[in-house]
Amino acid sequence: MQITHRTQDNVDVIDFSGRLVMGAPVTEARKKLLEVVEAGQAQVVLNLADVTFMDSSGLSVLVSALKATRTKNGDVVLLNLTVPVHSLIKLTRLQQVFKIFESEAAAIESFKEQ
Amino acid sequence: MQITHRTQDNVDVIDFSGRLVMGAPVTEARKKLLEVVEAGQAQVVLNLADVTFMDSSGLSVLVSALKATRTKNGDVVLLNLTVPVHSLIKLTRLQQVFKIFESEAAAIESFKEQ
Amino acid sequence: MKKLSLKINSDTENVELVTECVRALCLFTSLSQASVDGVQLAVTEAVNNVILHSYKGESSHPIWLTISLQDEYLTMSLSDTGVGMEPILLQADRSSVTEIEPDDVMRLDEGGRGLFLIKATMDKVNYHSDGGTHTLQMTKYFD
Amino acid sequence: MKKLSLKINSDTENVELVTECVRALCLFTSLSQASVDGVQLAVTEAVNNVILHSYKGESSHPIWLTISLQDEYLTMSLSDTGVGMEPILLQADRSSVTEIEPDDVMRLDEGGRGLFLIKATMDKVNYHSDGGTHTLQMTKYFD
Ligand SMILES: Nc1ncnc2c1ncn2[C@@H]1O[C@H](COP(=O)(O)OP(=O)(O)O)[C@@H](O)[C@H]1O
Ligand SMILES: Nc1ncnc2c1ncn2[C@@H]1O[C@H](COP(=O)(O)OP(=O)(O)O)[C@@H](O)[C@H]1O
Repeated sequence: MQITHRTQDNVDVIDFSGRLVMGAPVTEARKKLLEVVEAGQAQVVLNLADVTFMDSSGLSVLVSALKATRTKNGDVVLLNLTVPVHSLIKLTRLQQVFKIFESEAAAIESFKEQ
Repeated sequence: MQITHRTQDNVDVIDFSGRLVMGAPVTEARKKLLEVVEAGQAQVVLNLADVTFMDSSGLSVLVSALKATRTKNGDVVLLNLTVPVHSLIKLTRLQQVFKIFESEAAAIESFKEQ
Repeated sequence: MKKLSLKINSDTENVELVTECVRALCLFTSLSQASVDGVQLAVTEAVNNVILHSYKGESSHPIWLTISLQDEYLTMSLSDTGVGMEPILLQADRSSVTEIEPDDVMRLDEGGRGLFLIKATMDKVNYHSDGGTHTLQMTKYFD
Repeated sequence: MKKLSLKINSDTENVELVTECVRALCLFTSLSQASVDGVQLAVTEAVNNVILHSYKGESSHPIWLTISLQDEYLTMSLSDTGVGMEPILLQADRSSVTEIEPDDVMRLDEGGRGLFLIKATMDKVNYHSDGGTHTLQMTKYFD
Protein backbone atom coordinates (compact mmCIF):
# COMPACT_ATOMS: atom_id res chain seq x y z
CA MET A 1 0.00 0.00 0.00
CA GLN A 2 1.49 3.31 -1.10
CA ILE A 3 -0.15 6.63 -0.38
CA THR A 4 0.64 10.02 -1.83
CA HIS A 5 -1.10 13.31 -1.08
CA ARG A 6 -1.22 16.61 -2.92
CA THR A 7 -3.47 19.68 -2.71
CA GLN A 8 -4.97 21.61 -5.59
CA ASP A 9 -7.57 24.42 -5.37
CA ASN A 10 -8.23 23.51 -1.71
CA VAL A 11 -9.02 19.96 -2.75
CA ASP A 12 -6.95 17.11 -1.30
CA VAL A 13 -6.04 14.53 -3.90
CA ILE A 14 -4.94 11.23 -2.38
CA ASP A 15 -3.52 8.41 -4.48
CA PHE A 16 -3.65 4.92 -3.09
CA SER A 17 -1.75 2.19 -4.82
CA GLY A 18 -1.55 -1.54 -4.14
CA ARG A 19 -4.04 -3.66 -2.23
CA LEU A 20 -6.45 -1.89 0.08
CA VAL A 21 -7.08 -4.85 2.39
CA MET A 22 -7.44 -5.76 6.05
CA GLY A 23 -4.35 -5.30 8.20
CA ALA A 24 -1.55 -2.77 7.74
CA PRO A 25 -2.85 -1.33 4.41
CA VAL A 26 -6.30 -0.46 5.77
CA THR A 27 -4.89 0.86 9.06
CA GLU A 28 -2.51 3.15 7.20
CA ALA A 29 -5.11 4.30 4.70
CA ARG A 30 -7.64 5.12 7.42
CA LYS A 31 -5.08 7.09 9.42
CA LYS A 32 -3.96 9.11 6.40
CA LEU A 33 -7.48 9.89 5.21
CA LEU A 34 -8.67 11.05 8.62
CA GLU A 35 -5.56 13.23 9.04
CA VAL A 36 -6.17 14.87 5.68
CA VAL A 37 -9.86 15.47 6.42
CA GLU A 38 -8.98 16.89 9.84
CA ALA A 39 -6.30 19.25 8.52
CA GLY A 40 -7.91 20.46 5.31
CA GLN A 41 -11.22 21.55 3.80
CA ALA A 42 -12.66 18.03 3.88
CA GLN A 43 -12.78 18.08 0.08
CA VAL A 44 -11.14 14.83 -0.93
CA VAL A 45 -10.51 13.17 -4.28
CA LEU A 46 -9.47 9.58 -3.75
CA ASN A 47 -7.55 8.30 -6.75
CA LEU A 48 -7.83 4.51 -6.82
CA ALA A 49 -6.32 3.99 -10.29
CA ASP A 50 -3.57 1.78 -8.91
CA VAL A 51 -5.61 -0.11 -6.35
CA THR A 52 -5.56 -3.60 -7.79
CA PHE A 53 -7.76 -5.15 -5.14
CA MET A 54 -9.98 -4.00 -2.28
CA ASP A 55 -11.95 -5.94 0.33
CA SER A 56 -14.81 -4.90 2.61
CA SER A 57 -12.41 -3.48 5.19
CA GLY A 58 -11.24 -1.14 2.42
CA LEU A 59 -14.86 -0.11 1.94
CA SER A 60 -15.13 0.67 5.64
CA VAL A 61 -12.20 3.09 5.27
CA LEU A 62 -14.03 4.81 2.42
CA VAL A 63 -17.25 5.02 4.44
CA SER A 64 -15.56 6.37 7.55
CA ALA A 65 -13.76 9.01 5.46
CA LEU A 66 -17.07 9.93 3.85
CA LYS A 67 -18.68 10.43 7.24
CA ALA A 68 -15.73 12.49 8.48
CA THR A 69 -15.92 14.85 5.49
CA ARG A 70 -19.68 15.20 5.76
CA THR A 71 -19.44 16.40 9.36
CA LYS A 72 -17.30 19.23 7.95
CA ASN A 73 -19.73 19.79 5.07
CA GLY A 74 -17.24 18.27 2.66
CA ASP A 75 -17.19 15.12 0.54
CA VAL A 76 -15.05 12.25 -0.67
CA VAL A 77 -15.27 11.48 -4.37
CA LEU A 78 -13.67 8.51 -6.11
CA LEU A 79 -11.43 8.67 -9.16
CA ASN A 80 -10.37 6.00 -11.66
CA LEU A 81 -11.76 2.75 -10.31
CA THR A 82 -10.15 -0.48 -11.50
CA VAL A 83 -12.53 -3.23 -12.62
CA PRO A 84 -12.49 -5.26 -9.34
CA VAL A 85 -12.88 -2.12 -7.21
CA HIS A 86 -15.74 -0.87 -9.35
CA SER A 87 -17.48 -4.26 -9.06
CA LEU A 88 -17.11 -4.15 -5.30
CA ILE A 89 -18.66 -0.66 -5.12
CA LYS A 90 -21.52 -1.73 -7.36
CA LEU A 91 -22.17 -5.01 -5.53
CA THR A 92 -22.51 -3.12 -2.26
CA ARG A 93 -24.45 -0.29 -3.98
CA LEU A 94 -22.10 2.31 -2.57
CA GLN A 95 -22.20 4.18 -5.89
CA GLN A 96 -25.33 5.70 -4.33
CA VAL A 97 -23.19 7.69 -1.89
CA PHE A 98 -19.88 8.09 -3.69
CA LYS A 99 -19.52 10.21 -6.81
CA ILE A 100 -17.25 8.41 -9.26
CA PHE A 101 -15.04 10.23 -11.79
CA GLU A 102 -12.77 9.21 -14.61
CA SER A 103 -10.94 12.51 -14.88
CA GLU A 104 -9.01 14.20 -12.12
CA ALA A 105 -9.92 17.67 -13.40
CA ALA A 106 -13.63 16.82 -13.30
CA ALA A 107 -13.29 15.35 -9.81
CA ILE A 108 -11.61 18.52 -8.52
CA GLU A 109 -14.05 20.72 -10.43
CA SER A 110 -16.99 18.98 -8.74
CA PHE A 111 -16.17 20.72 -5.47
CA LYS A 112 -16.48 24.17 -7.03
CA GLU A 113 -20.04 23.57 -8.11
CA GLN A 114 -21.28 23.11 -4.60
CA MET B 1 -1.32 -30.35 -24.25
CA GLN B 2 -2.56 -29.95 -27.80
CA ILE B 3 -0.81 -31.49 -30.79
CA THR B 4 -1.34 -30.80 -34.46
CA HIS B 5 0.51 -32.36 -37.38
CA ARG B 6 0.91 -31.32 -41.01
CA THR B 7 3.29 -32.33 -43.78
CA GLN B 8 5.07 -30.02 -46.20
CA ASP B 9 7.76 -31.00 -48.73
CA ASN B 10 8.17 -34.38 -47.01
CA VAL B 11 8.85 -32.63 -43.73
CA ASP B 12 6.56 -33.30 -40.76
CA VAL B 13 5.67 -30.14 -38.88
CA ILE B 14 4.32 -30.81 -35.41
CA ASP B 15 2.90 -28.07 -33.23
CA PHE B 16 2.78 -28.64 -29.51
CA SER B 17 0.85 -26.24 -27.35
CA GLY B 18 0.42 -26.06 -23.58
CA ARG B 19 2.70 -27.56 -20.95
CA LEU B 20 5.03 -30.32 -21.99
CA VAL B 21 5.37 -31.93 -18.56
CA MET B 22 5.46 -35.33 -16.85
CA GLY B 23 2.26 -37.36 -17.01
CA ALA B 24 -0.36 -37.34 -19.75
CA PRO B 25 1.20 -34.49 -21.80
CA VAL B 26 4.59 -36.17 -22.13
CA THR B 27 3.06 -39.60 -22.78
CA GLU B 28 0.91 -38.19 -25.58
CA ALA B 29 3.72 -36.14 -27.09
CA ARG B 30 6.12 -39.10 -27.11
CA LYS B 31 3.55 -41.36 -28.75
CA LYS B 32 2.71 -38.83 -31.47
CA LEU B 33 6.34 -38.03 -32.26
CA LEU B 34 7.37 -41.66 -32.55
CA GLU B 35 4.35 -42.40 -34.77
CA VAL B 36 5.26 -39.54 -37.08
CA VAL B 37 8.90 -40.58 -37.27
CA GLU B 38 7.88 -44.17 -37.95
CA ALA B 39 5.41 -43.29 -40.71
CA GLY B 40 7.27 -40.50 -42.49
CA GLN B 41 10.69 -39.46 -43.69
CA ALA B 42 11.97 -38.80 -40.13
CA GLN B 43 12.33 -35.14 -41.03
CA VAL B 44 10.60 -33.34 -38.20
CA VAL B 45 10.10 -29.67 -37.37
CA LEU B 46 8.84 -29.32 -33.82
CA ASN B 47 7.05 -26.01 -33.37
CA LEU B 48 7.15 -25.11 -29.67
CA ALA B 49 5.82 -21.55 -30.04
CA ASP B 50 2.89 -22.27 -27.75
CA VAL B 51 4.68 -24.43 -25.20
CA THR B 52 4.54 -22.23 -22.13
CA PHE B 53 6.50 -24.57 -19.89
CA MET B 54 8.59 -27.72 -20.24
CA ASP B 55 10.30 -29.94 -17.66
CA SER B 56 13.06 -32.52 -17.98
CA SER B 57 10.57 -35.23 -18.94
CA GLY B 58 9.70 -32.99 -21.90
CA LEU B 59 13.40 -32.95 -22.80
CA SER B 60 13.45 -36.74 -22.71
CA VAL B 61 10.70 -36.77 -25.34
CA LEU B 62 12.78 -34.48 -27.52
CA VAL B 63 15.88 -36.65 -27.08
CA SER B 64 14.05 -39.89 -27.82
CA ALA B 65 12.53 -38.36 -30.95
CA LEU B 66 15.97 -37.17 -32.01
CA LYS B 67 17.39 -40.66 -31.62
CA ALA B 68 14.47 -42.17 -33.55
CA THR B 69 14.98 -39.81 -36.51
CA ARG B 70 18.73 -40.35 -36.55
CA THR B 71 18.32 -44.11 -36.93
CA LYS B 72 16.42 -43.28 -40.15
CA ASN B 73 19.04 -40.69 -41.19
CA GLY B 74 16.63 -37.90 -40.37
CA ASP B 75 16.56 -35.13 -37.80
CA VAL B 76 14.35 -33.20 -35.38
CA VAL B 77 14.76 -29.43 -35.44
CA LEU B 78 13.12 -27.00 -33.05
CA LEU B 79 11.09 -23.95 -34.02
CA ASN B 80 10.06 -20.86 -32.04
CA LEU B 81 11.20 -21.52 -28.50
CA THR B 82 9.52 -19.55 -25.73
CA VAL B 83 11.81 -17.97 -23.13
CA PRO B 84 11.47 -20.69 -20.45
CA VAL B 85 11.87 -23.50 -23.00
CA HIS B 86 14.92 -21.84 -24.52
CA SER B 87 16.48 -21.45 -21.05
CA LEU B 88 15.88 -25.10 -20.33
CA ILE B 89 17.58 -26.14 -23.59
CA LYS B 90 20.53 -23.86 -22.87
CA LEU B 91 20.89 -24.94 -19.22
CA THR B 92 21.12 -28.56 -20.31
CA ARG B 93 23.30 -27.62 -23.33
CA LEU B 94 21.00 -29.45 -25.70
CA GLN B 95 21.39 -26.66 -28.27
CA GLN B 96 24.50 -28.67 -29.19
CA VAL B 97 22.32 -31.38 -30.71
CA PHE B 98 19.13 -29.55 -31.72
CA LYS B 99 19.09 -26.99 -34.50
CA ILE B 100 16.88 -24.08 -33.43
CA PHE B 101 14.94 -21.92 -35.89
CA GLU B 102 12.78 -18.85 -35.67
CA SER B 103 11.13 -19.23 -39.06
CA GLU B 104 9.14 -22.20 -40.21
CA ALA B 105 10.29 -21.77 -43.81
CA ALA B 106 13.94 -21.86 -42.74
CA ALA B 107 13.32 -24.92 -40.55
CA ILE B 108 11.72 -26.80 -43.45
CA GLU B 109 14.38 -25.57 -45.86
CA SER B 110 17.13 -26.96 -43.62
CA PHE B 111 16.18 -30.49 -44.63
CA LYS B 112 16.77 -29.78 -48.32
CA GLU B 113 20.36 -28.78 -47.77
CA GLN B 114 21.34 -32.18 -46.47
CA MET C 1 -10.58 -33.77 -10.17
CA LYS C 2 -7.55 -31.70 -9.18
CA LYS C 3 -7.17 -30.82 -5.55
CA LEU C 4 -4.78 -28.73 -3.47
CA SER C 5 -4.80 -27.71 0.17
CA LEU C 6 -3.23 -24.58 1.60
CA LYS C 7 -2.38 -23.70 5.15
CA ILE C 8 -1.41 -20.35 6.67
CA ASN C 9 -1.24 -18.92 10.16
CA SER C 10 -3.88 -16.38 11.11
CA ASP C 11 -1.77 -13.34 10.31
CA THR C 12 -3.32 -10.70 8.01
CA GLU C 13 -0.11 -10.48 5.98
CA ASN C 14 -0.57 -14.11 4.87
CA VAL C 15 -4.05 -13.56 3.46
CA GLU C 16 -2.84 -12.27 0.11
CA LEU C 17 -0.68 -15.39 -0.30
CA VAL C 18 -3.83 -17.49 -0.19
CA THR C 19 -5.83 -15.23 -2.48
CA GLU C 20 -3.08 -15.10 -5.10
CA CYS C 21 -2.84 -18.90 -5.09
CA VAL C 22 -6.60 -19.08 -5.56
CA ARG C 23 -6.37 -16.63 -8.45
CA ALA C 24 -3.60 -18.73 -10.02
CA LEU C 25 -5.65 -21.91 -9.67
CA CYS C 26 -8.62 -20.22 -11.33
CA LEU C 27 -6.49 -20.10 -14.50
CA PHE C 28 -7.13 -23.84 -14.81
CA THR C 29 -10.87 -23.18 -15.03
CA SER C 30 -13.11 -21.51 -17.59
CA LEU C 31 -14.14 -18.77 -15.15
CA SER C 32 -14.31 -15.26 -16.62
CA GLN C 33 -12.06 -12.54 -15.23
CA ALA C 34 -15.05 -11.03 -13.41
CA SER C 35 -15.88 -14.36 -11.79
CA VAL C 36 -12.26 -14.86 -10.76
CA ASP C 37 -12.33 -11.40 -9.14
CA GLY C 38 -15.46 -12.53 -7.29
CA VAL C 39 -13.89 -15.77 -6.10
CA GLN C 40 -10.84 -13.86 -4.91
CA LEU C 41 -13.04 -11.40 -3.04
CA ALA C 42 -15.03 -14.21 -1.39
CA VAL C 43 -11.95 -16.02 -0.18
CA THR C 44 -10.42 -12.79 1.12
CA GLU C 45 -13.57 -11.94 3.09
CA ALA C 46 -13.83 -15.48 4.42
CA VAL C 47 -10.21 -15.65 5.59
CA ASN C 48 -10.42 -12.14 7.08
CA ASN C 49 -13.49 -13.21 9.06
CA VAL C 50 -11.70 -16.25 10.44
CA ILE C 51 -8.77 -14.12 11.60
CA LEU C 52 -10.86 -11.26 12.96
CA HIS C 53 -13.83 -13.10 14.43
CA SER C 54 -13.10 -16.79 14.90
CA TYR C 55 -9.53 -16.19 16.13
CA LYS C 56 -10.35 -12.72 17.56
CA GLY C 57 -7.45 -11.15 15.74
CA GLU C 58 -4.84 -13.48 17.22
CA SER C 59 -2.07 -14.62 14.90
CA SER C 60 -0.34 -18.05 14.91
CA HIS C 61 -3.54 -20.06 14.63
CA PRO C 62 -3.97 -22.45 11.69
CA ILE C 63 -6.23 -21.75 8.71
CA TRP C 64 -6.72 -24.37 6.00
CA LEU C 65 -8.18 -23.89 2.53
CA THR C 66 -8.81 -26.85 0.26
CA ILE C 67 -9.53 -26.07 -3.38
CA SER C 68 -11.04 -28.72 -5.67
CA LEU C 69 -11.34 -28.14 -9.37
CA GLN C 70 -14.15 -30.23 -10.81
CA ASP C 71 -15.30 -30.27 -14.43
CA GLU C 72 -18.08 -27.75 -13.96
CA TYR C 73 -17.35 -26.00 -10.68
CA LEU C 74 -14.78 -25.38 -8.01
CA THR C 75 -15.20 -25.70 -4.29
CA MET C 76 -13.20 -24.01 -1.56
CA SER C 77 -13.40 -25.34 2.00
CA LEU C 78 -12.04 -22.99 4.63
CA SER C 79 -11.43 -24.45 8.09
CA ASP C 80 -10.37 -23.05 11.45
CA THR C 81 -10.36 -24.08 15.09
CA GLY C 82 -11.39 -20.77 16.64
CA VAL C 83 -14.67 -19.83 18.30
CA GLY C 84 -16.65 -20.13 15.07
CA MET C 85 -20.07 -18.62 14.47
CA GLU C 86 -23.73 -19.52 14.52
CA PRO C 87 -24.63 -20.82 11.02
CA ILE C 88 -27.77 -18.65 11.17
CA LEU C 89 -25.54 -15.57 10.68
CA LEU C 90 -24.72 -16.87 7.22
CA GLN C 91 -28.17 -18.25 6.42
CA ALA C 92 -29.89 -14.95 7.23
CA ASP C 93 -30.59 -12.52 4.41
CA ARG C 94 -27.58 -10.20 4.52
CA SER C 95 -28.66 -7.80 1.80
CA SER C 96 -29.98 -5.12 4.18
CA VAL C 97 -26.45 -3.72 4.15
CA THR C 98 -27.06 -2.66 0.54
CA GLU C 99 -30.25 -0.75 1.41
CA ILE C 100 -28.68 2.65 1.49
CA GLU C 101 -30.33 5.96 2.24
CA PRO C 102 -28.17 8.35 0.19
CA ASP C 103 -29.37 11.35 2.20
CA ASP C 104 -28.41 9.86 5.52
CA VAL C 105 -24.76 8.98 5.10
CA MET C 106 -24.10 9.16 8.84
CA ARG C 107 -26.17 6.04 9.38
CA LEU C 108 -24.28 4.02 6.79
CA ASP C 109 -22.76 0.86 8.23
CA GLU C 110 -18.98 0.85 8.17
CA GLY C 111 -18.74 -2.95 8.30
CA GLY C 112 -21.01 -5.95 7.94
CA ARG C 113 -20.49 -6.51 4.21
CA GLY C 114 -18.27 -9.61 4.33
CA LEU C 115 -20.84 -12.42 4.47
CA PHE C 116 -23.04 -10.53 2.00
CA LEU C 117 -20.16 -10.37 -0.48
CA ILE C 118 -19.32 -14.04 -0.06
CA LYS C 119 -22.93 -14.98 -0.78
CA ALA C 120 -23.17 -12.51 -3.67
CA THR C 121 -20.07 -13.76 -5.47
CA MET C 122 -20.30 -17.52 -4.85
CA ASP C 123 -23.08 -19.85 -6.03
CA LYS C 124 -23.39 -22.00 -2.90
CA VAL C 125 -22.14 -21.31 0.61
CA ASN C 126 -22.61 -23.33 3.77
CA TYR C 127 -21.06 -23.51 7.20
CA HIS C 128 -20.76 -26.27 9.73
CA SER C 129 -18.82 -27.05 12.90
CA ASP C 130 -17.57 -30.48 13.85
CA GLY C 131 -15.52 -31.27 16.95
CA GLY C 132 -14.12 -27.76 17.28
CA THR C 133 -13.32 -27.37 13.59
CA HIS C 134 -15.43 -24.88 11.67
CA THR C 135 -15.74 -25.15 7.89
CA LEU C 136 -17.11 -22.68 5.40
CA GLN C 137 -17.71 -24.36 2.06
CA MET C 138 -18.04 -22.21 -1.04
CA THR C 139 -18.92 -23.42 -4.55
CA LYS C 140 -18.63 -21.55 -7.82
CA TYR C 141 -19.98 -22.96 -11.10
CA PHE C 142 -18.04 -22.16 -14.24
CA ASP C 143 -19.61 -19.61 -16.58
CA MET D 1 8.19 -13.38 7.01
CA LYS D 2 5.23 -14.65 5.03
CA LYS D 3 4.66 -18.36 4.95
CA LEU D 4 2.26 -20.73 3.24
CA SER D 5 2.09 -24.52 3.06
CA LEU D 6 0.60 -26.53 0.23
CA LYS D 7 -0.43 -30.14 0.11
CA ILE D 8 -1.33 -32.32 -2.86
CA ASN D 9 -1.64 -36.03 -3.49
CA SER D 10 1.05 -37.64 -5.60
CA ASP D 11 -0.85 -37.47 -8.86
CA THR D 12 0.95 -35.91 -11.85
CA GLU D 13 -2.09 -33.81 -12.71
CA ASN D 14 -1.75 -31.95 -9.40
CA VAL D 15 1.84 -30.86 -10.03
CA GLU D 16 0.89 -27.83 -12.10
CA LEU D 17 -1.38 -26.63 -9.29
CA VAL D 18 1.66 -26.42 -7.03
CA THR D 19 3.89 -24.80 -9.62
CA GLU D 20 1.31 -22.15 -10.50
CA CYS D 21 0.89 -21.28 -6.81
CA VAL D 22 4.66 -20.97 -6.50
CA ARG D 23 4.72 -18.70 -9.56
CA ALA D 24 1.97 -16.56 -8.02
CA LEU D 25 3.83 -16.28 -4.71
CA CYS D 26 6.98 -15.21 -6.55
CA LEU D 27 5.07 -12.05 -7.51
CA PHE D 28 5.53 -10.93 -3.91
CA THR D 29 9.30 -11.05 -4.36
CA SER D 30 11.77 -9.04 -6.41
CA LEU D 31 12.78 -12.07 -8.48
CA SER D 32 13.22 -11.44 -12.21
CA GLN D 33 11.04 -13.30 -14.68
CA ALA D 34 13.98 -15.56 -15.58
CA SER D 35 14.53 -16.43 -11.91
CA VAL D 36 10.83 -17.14 -11.42
CA ASP D 37 10.98 -19.49 -14.42
CA GLY D 38 13.93 -21.19 -12.72
CA VAL D 39 12.13 -21.55 -9.40
CA GLN D 40 9.10 -22.98 -11.19
CA LEU D 41 11.31 -25.46 -13.04
CA ALA D 42 13.05 -26.53 -9.81
CA VAL D 43 9.81 -27.15 -7.95
CA THR D 44 8.37 -29.07 -10.91
CA GLU D 45 11.43 -31.34 -11.11
CA ALA D 46 11.43 -31.85 -7.35
CA VAL D 47 7.73 -32.77 -7.14
CA ASN D 48 8.03 -35.01 -10.22
CA ASN D 49 10.92 -36.85 -8.55
CA VAL D 50 8.90 -37.41 -5.39
CA ILE D 51 6.01 -38.88 -7.40
CA LEU D 52 8.14 -40.96 -9.75
CA HIS D 53 10.94 -42.11 -7.45
CA SER D 54 10.00 -41.71 -3.80
CA TYR D 55 6.38 -42.87 -4.33
CA LYS D 56 7.30 -45.09 -7.32
CA GLY D 57 4.59 -43.50 -9.44
CA GLU D 58 1.79 -44.30 -7.00
CA SER D 59 -0.89 -41.64 -6.59
CA SER D 60 -2.79 -40.81 -3.35
CA HIS D 61 0.33 -40.23 -1.25
CA PRO D 62 0.82 -36.85 0.44
CA ILE D 63 3.29 -34.23 -0.76
CA TRP D 64 3.82 -31.03 1.23
CA LEU D 65 5.50 -27.84 0.06
CA THR D 66 6.13 -24.99 2.48
CA ILE D 67 7.11 -21.66 0.96
CA SER D 68 8.63 -18.92 3.13
CA LEU D 69 9.18 -15.46 1.75
CA GLN D 70 11.97 -13.72 3.64
CA ASP D 71 13.34 -10.24 2.95
CA GLU D 72 16.21 -11.41 0.77
CA TYR D 73 15.36 -14.95 -0.24
CA LEU D 74 12.66 -17.56 -0.43
CA THR D 75 12.83 -21.14 0.74
CA MET D 76 10.76 -24.08 -0.41
CA SER D 77 10.68 -27.25 1.68
CA LEU D 78 9.27 -30.27 -0.10
CA SER D 79 8.38 -33.27 2.05
CA ASP D 80 7.18 -36.81 1.37
CA THR D 81 6.89 -40.12 3.17
CA GLY D 82 7.98 -42.41 0.35
CA VAL D 83 11.18 -44.42 0.02
CA GLY D 84 13.35 -41.30 -0.29
CA MET D 85 16.87 -41.21 -1.68
CA GLU D 86 20.48 -41.24 -0.58
CA PRO D 87 21.53 -37.59 -0.03
CA ILE D 88 24.74 -38.37 -1.91
CA LEU D 89 22.70 -38.49 -5.15
CA LEU D 90 22.04 -34.78 -4.69
CA GLN D 91 25.47 -33.87 -3.32
CA ALA D 92 27.29 -35.49 -6.24
CA ASP D 93 28.28 -33.32 -9.18
CA ARG D 94 25.39 -33.80 -11.60
CA SER D 95 26.75 -31.75 -14.49
CA SER D 96 28.05 -34.74 -16.45
CA VAL D 97 24.62 -34.84 -18.06
CA THR D 98 25.50 -31.60 -19.86
CA GLU D 99 28.73 -33.03 -21.30
CA ILE D 100 27.34 -33.80 -24.71
CA GLU D 101 29.10 -35.34 -27.66
CA PRO D 102 27.19 -33.80 -30.60
CA ASP D 103 28.42 -36.48 -32.99
CA ASP D 104 27.17 -39.32 -30.85
CA VAL D 105 23.53 -38.55 -30.31
CA MET D 106 22.64 -42.19 -29.69
CA ARG D 107 24.53 -42.11 -26.41
CA LEU D 108 22.68 -39.04 -25.15
CA ASP D 109 20.91 -39.67 -21.84
CA GLU D 110 17.14 -39.43 -22.08
CA GLY D 111 16.72 -38.68 -18.37
CA GLY D 112 18.85 -37.76 -15.39
CA ARG D 113 18.54 -33.99 -15.71
CA GLY D 114 16.16 -33.30 -12.79
CA LEU D 115 18.57 -32.93 -9.88
CA PHE D 116 21.00 -31.07 -12.13
CA LEU D 117 18.29 -28.53 -13.03
CA ILE D 118 17.25 -28.08 -9.41
CA LYS D 119 20.84 -27.33 -8.42
CA ALA D 120 21.38 -25.10 -11.45
CA THR D 121 18.35 -22.91 -10.84
CA MET D 122 18.37 -22.68 -7.03
CA ASP D 123 21.08 -21.15 -4.85
CA LYS D 124 21.10 -23.72 -2.05
CA VAL D 125 19.68 -27.23 -2.02
CA ASN D 126 19.84 -29.87 0.69
CA TYR D 127 18.06 -33.09 1.53
CA HIS D 128 17.48 -34.93 4.77
CA SER D 129 15.31 -37.73 6.11
CA ASP D 130 13.84 -37.83 9.57
CA GLY D 131 11.55 -40.56 10.91
CA GLY D 132 10.33 -41.61 7.47
CA THR D 133 9.76 -38.06 6.23
CA HIS D 134 12.12 -36.86 3.51
CA THR D 135 12.64 -33.14 2.95
CA LEU D 136 14.28 -31.33 0.07
CA GLN D 137 15.00 -27.74 1.01
CA MET D 138 15.65 -25.22 -1.76
CA THR D 139 16.67 -21.58 -1.31
CA LYS D 140 16.68 -18.80 -3.89
CA TYR D 141 18.15 -15.35 -3.16
CA PHE D 142 16.43 -12.39 -4.74
CA ASP D 143 18.26 -10.77 -7.63
N1 LIG E 1 -15.64 -17.13 10.29
C1 LIG E 1 -16.34 -16.50 11.28
N2 LIG E 1 -16.16 -16.89 12.56
C2 LIG E 1 -16.83 -16.27 13.55
N3 LIG E 1 -17.72 -15.28 13.34
C3 LIG E 1 -17.93 -14.84 12.10
C4 LIG E 1 -17.26 -15.43 10.99
N4 LIG E 1 -17.66 -14.81 9.87
C5 LIG E 1 -18.55 -13.89 10.25
N5 LIG E 1 -18.72 -13.89 11.58
C6 LIG E 1 -19.68 -13.05 12.34
O1 LIG E 1 -20.61 -12.51 11.43
C7 LIG E 1 -20.60 -11.09 11.48
C8 LIG E 1 -20.81 -10.50 10.11
O2 LIG E 1 -19.67 -10.76 9.32
P1 LIG E 1 -19.39 -9.90 8.01
O3 LIG E 1 -20.62 -9.86 7.20
O4 LIG E 1 -18.20 -10.48 7.37
O5 LIG E 1 -19.09 -8.44 8.51
P2 LIG E 1 -17.93 -7.87 9.46
O6 LIG E 1 -16.82 -8.85 9.45
O7 LIG E 1 -17.58 -6.58 8.83
O8 LIG E 1 -18.57 -7.72 10.82
C9 LIG E 1 -19.27 -10.73 12.11
O9 LIG E 1 -19.31 -9.49 12.77
C10 LIG E 1 -19.03 -11.89 13.06
O10 LIG E 1 -19.73 -11.69 14.26
N1 LIG F 1 12.80 -37.28 -4.31
C1 LIG F 1 13.45 -38.41 -4.67
N2 LIG F 1 13.18 -39.55 -4.03
C2 LIG F 1 13.82 -40.70 -4.37
N3 LIG F 1 14.75 -40.76 -5.34
C3 LIG F 1 15.07 -39.65 -6.00
C4 LIG F 1 14.43 -38.41 -5.71
N4 LIG F 1 14.95 -37.47 -6.53
C5 LIG F 1 15.86 -38.10 -7.29
N5 LIG F 1 15.95 -39.40 -6.98
C6 LIG F 1 16.89 -40.39 -7.58
O1 LIG F 1 17.91 -39.66 -8.24
C7 LIG F 1 17.97 -40.06 -9.63
C8 LIG F 1 18.29 -38.84 -10.49
O2 LIG F 1 17.20 -37.97 -10.49
P1 LIG F 1 17.02 -36.87 -11.62
O3 LIG F 1 18.31 -36.15 -11.78
O4 LIG F 1 15.85 -36.05 -11.29
O5 LIG F 1 16.78 -37.68 -12.97
P2 LIG F 1 15.59 -38.66 -13.38
O6 LIG F 1 14.43 -38.38 -12.51
O7 LIG F 1 15.35 -38.33 -14.81
O8 LIG F 1 16.14 -40.04 -13.19
C9 LIG F 1 16.63 -40.68 -9.93
O9 LIG F 1 16.69 -41.59 -10.98
C10 LIG F 1 16.27 -41.32 -8.61
O10 LIG F 1 16.88 -42.56 -8.49
